[in-house]
Amino acid sequence: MSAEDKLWALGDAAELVRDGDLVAIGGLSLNCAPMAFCRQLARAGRRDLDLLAVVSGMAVDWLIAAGCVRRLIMGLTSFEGFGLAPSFRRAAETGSIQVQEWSEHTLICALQAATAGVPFMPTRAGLGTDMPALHPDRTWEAIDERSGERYLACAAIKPDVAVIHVHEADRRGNARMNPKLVWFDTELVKAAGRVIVTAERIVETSTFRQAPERTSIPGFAVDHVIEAPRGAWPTACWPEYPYDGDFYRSYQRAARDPKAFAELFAEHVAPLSTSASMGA
Amino acid sequence: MSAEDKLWALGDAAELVRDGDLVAIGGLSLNCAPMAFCRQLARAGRRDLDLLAVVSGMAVDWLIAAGCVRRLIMGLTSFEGFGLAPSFRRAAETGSIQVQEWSEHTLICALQAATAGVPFMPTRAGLGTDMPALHPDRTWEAIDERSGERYLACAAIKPDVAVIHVHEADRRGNARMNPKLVWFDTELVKAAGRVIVTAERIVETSTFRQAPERTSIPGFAVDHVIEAPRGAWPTACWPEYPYDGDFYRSYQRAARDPKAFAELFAEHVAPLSTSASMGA
Amino acid sequence: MGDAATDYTIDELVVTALAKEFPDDTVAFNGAVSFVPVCALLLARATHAPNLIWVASSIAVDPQPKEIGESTLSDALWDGATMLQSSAADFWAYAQSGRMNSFCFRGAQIDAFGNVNNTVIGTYEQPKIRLPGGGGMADLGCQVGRIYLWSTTHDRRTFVDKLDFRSGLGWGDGGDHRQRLGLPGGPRVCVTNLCVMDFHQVSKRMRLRSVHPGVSVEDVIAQTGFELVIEGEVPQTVPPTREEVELIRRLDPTDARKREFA
Amino acid sequence: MGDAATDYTIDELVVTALAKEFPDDTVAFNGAVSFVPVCALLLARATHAPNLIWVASSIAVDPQPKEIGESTLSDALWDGATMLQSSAADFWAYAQSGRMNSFCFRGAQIDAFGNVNNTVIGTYEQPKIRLPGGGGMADLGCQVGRIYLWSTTHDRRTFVDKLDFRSGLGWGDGGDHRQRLGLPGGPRVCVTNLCVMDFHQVSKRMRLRSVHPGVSVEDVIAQTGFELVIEGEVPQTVPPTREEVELIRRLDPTDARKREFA
Repeated sequence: MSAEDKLWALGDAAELVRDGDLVAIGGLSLNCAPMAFCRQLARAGRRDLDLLAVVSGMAVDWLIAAGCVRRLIMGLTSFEGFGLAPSFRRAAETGSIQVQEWSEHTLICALQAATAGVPFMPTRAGLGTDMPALHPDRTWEAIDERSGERYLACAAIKPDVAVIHVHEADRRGNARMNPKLVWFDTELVKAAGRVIVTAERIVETSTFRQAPERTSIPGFAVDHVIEAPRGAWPTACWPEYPYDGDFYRSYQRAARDPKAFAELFAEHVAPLSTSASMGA
Repeated sequence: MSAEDKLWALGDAAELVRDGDLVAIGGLSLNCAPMAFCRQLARAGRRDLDLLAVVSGMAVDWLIAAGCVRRLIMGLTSFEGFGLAPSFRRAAETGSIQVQEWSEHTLICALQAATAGVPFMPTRAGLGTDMPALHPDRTWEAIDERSGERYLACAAIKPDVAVIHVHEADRRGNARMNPKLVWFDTELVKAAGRVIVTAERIVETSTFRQAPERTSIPGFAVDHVIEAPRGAWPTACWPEYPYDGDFYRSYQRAARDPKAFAELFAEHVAPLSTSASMGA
Repeated sequence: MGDAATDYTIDELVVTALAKEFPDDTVAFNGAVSFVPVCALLLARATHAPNLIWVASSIAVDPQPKEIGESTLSDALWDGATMLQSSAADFWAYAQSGRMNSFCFRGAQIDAFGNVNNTVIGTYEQPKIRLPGGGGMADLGCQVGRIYLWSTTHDRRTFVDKLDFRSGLGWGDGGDHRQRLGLPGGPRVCVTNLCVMDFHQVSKRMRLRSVHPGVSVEDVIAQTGFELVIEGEVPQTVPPTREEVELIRRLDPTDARKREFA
Repeated sequence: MGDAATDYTIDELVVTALAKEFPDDTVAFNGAVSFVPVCALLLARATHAPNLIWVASSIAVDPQPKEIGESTLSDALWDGATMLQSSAADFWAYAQSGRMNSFCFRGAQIDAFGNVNNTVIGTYEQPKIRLPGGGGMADLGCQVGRIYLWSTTHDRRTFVDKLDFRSGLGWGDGGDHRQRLGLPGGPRVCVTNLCVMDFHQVSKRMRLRSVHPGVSVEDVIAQTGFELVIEGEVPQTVPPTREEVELIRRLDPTDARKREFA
């Protein structure tokens, strides 16, 4: 792939993900998830995706509702004050997706292990809780012989693809947050096999050269750049636009009724095929 | 200690370090070491210090020359194109200090283990080299049973004190690099028991509130703030002043002759007591 | 502290009771849907703990927000911060090293040892209710030395004898369990809409420390699914003063704190 | 590539020979006292490898410096960069994950398998010469898949049969040693003031690939402390073209590269 032009059309975004991929989704709760990208996955009818989303909500709910998801690897999935994520909840309760709960920090440890090329990362997080036993092949308690100290080993998780949303990017993949909740996004970027950045705006490379201390992600760490204005909607892209509370509320209202939900979902995300629909 | 006023006088800086402490020194090679602070340690005649300096030169050479150092834990010590660090070299060759060589990344791993409160951090760095065997109680090869993958375990190193130099700080410990080679500095700050920041300028807290995305280190991570204009000299404090190549050259010239070195050292650093002097 | 207020509401009582628990050297951060702790931290900082540092949304250090807004993870809280600490790596480093020393938890279920569940009601594989997940509970419960619990629904569905899932660690199985795991500190108090509880020094079981005005010890026992430690006469929770109530209403002018008392 | 230059100097020959080794997908970074590799990366980018990315001082991504200056870790190299990547954590992450895929090493000693020593001459405990230390050698030798070696002092003091200390890993003990350690790639070439060497595919011993104009195979053998693999006729290193020499002098107008040929 050319270092010079990594630009990709939003309409073709789903081509960058294969059925069955482990896809890491950026953002934090109501903030700056790559929603426009998720919409494309839903429309293209991607199937059997394994999602990794540390703290998410609407992005995961869309993909579950559209029937794209086989397994969700997560720390937290909610709409915060707007309630439980309805499609996630229903899919988890009916068993139509597999929910692999980790925690925020243990997931970061697993990503960092993948980045560093080591089999696991040790942490104190999760000790004494029921979480490690949910995936004993991936998280296990151990004792360091020399010090006698206890730790939880978190085996490496390497996403096939990571997708994050930023304010500005150029054709070479340089990306800038102005500023934003970077939070877990850079950890996803560092660990993933392929990295896709959706951006509010595509800017010239000279923009980066004029203020290089403000660049968040170097071009060489990014494989594809997609222009997606308001691409985080209905989550926030602080400080440019806030989350759309009205949408969260109407989504929750619609989720009580299959027909209303199908209508809302078709209007804002993708048509629901009856068989695939988890949301209805 | 009050969160409100962490200001400390440069003249009293040596009081913040006890004989025998493990002191981590910030900076990178010719860049932004806390030189004014090191000068105070030399003048106060601190003894038996264990220094941790990942990639350093002049700071370590001063402290060795002044007889402050018992052990140096390091990745690299040099004056780059200005030659080998003369006091370091002589002390290592005569055995008057103990040199514990690690490598850049394995030292970072050891610091990160201390930060995270885990017994060790695993890495691929150092495998197959002679370095781990220099301190087999602190770095050892292991194989993860589950994956069969090999790693080097780096035991936690927790500095008693870390000292770094920045552009601006306030009385509460908030610190800002404008920008600079952060490089290892934040890793030292995160790991150390006590953190001392020397700053080119003390500014009002409002300066930080006006551009909070530019703050490099939060006040709660800093214990003492010391005003030290040109406090990195003769290393650079980019972009405010460059390293002083002339000083490096005259230091090297003087190092060939004990009398000349003692004169130069007394003028720029501290008087050398005959017994303590490693540089002469 | 001035005269007791006469027109305070339950949220103001809970906020005041929690605020009193934060010492001056607190460096606290907060998660999602944490209106009560955010209010309490703001109140503590404005009263007895002027040096308290609050990291809003675990991101904005020492901000001066004008109001609280709909989300405690959102930018409404970040005005006037000295730093936006936006990288997870730095954030976790300071939480792990103890520089950020305090966190407030709530859970859909809380047990006698202050362990919390926010994962499932029912079995993990076939949950009756799939909750949002532990998020940072499993992490911060282990890493942060000062844990504060709160609940606005003190009843037997919340305060249970056995969690359906232990998402976050409090005192674990009690006694020296945390210590044996090599973990710092532990839960200090649990402030609810009925009472204030702390933990027995040895057994680490929840102990009734005070009941709110108008609530009896028997009420608390009836609404608690596990056996509480009760030692001697249980005093009444000190109600907020007029000044405290005024301050709360000034610090949270849109009544965000009441969202948790729906 | 144009006509051979007639007035080139040895530094220009070495720079050109090294530059040719960098493919277009190189993402290289550099350490201290690395004038030759910096020059070679600049030349490669200006000629056959326009998409090559060079991270100056391991900090400044894709800069356009006007000159090279006294230190290859200093800001003289950073002009026009697209990013100043100043945190060690991010830097190491990209080096470990393979996004930054290339690094150039030199050592006070180099052995037949491309392992390097920059720690001590003599024993570690009582060194005859205490060198600066391995720095990042022990790390990058293991983590970076494409290692390029260079030396401006091809003699038996530098190219030794046995290192006094193995600071950085090349092909280790040879053969599949790196692979057995689970490490990516390995050294590709070693460019010196006398010749260009690569590594035998199976044994991973250094192999003479070309000798510089005016240097004989016997000269190289005489100056090398270990047995070189020599297969058939050894060709001459292609000298720089006029265009290459002009480019080098334009990219490095202060002759910083010559500092390594003192």
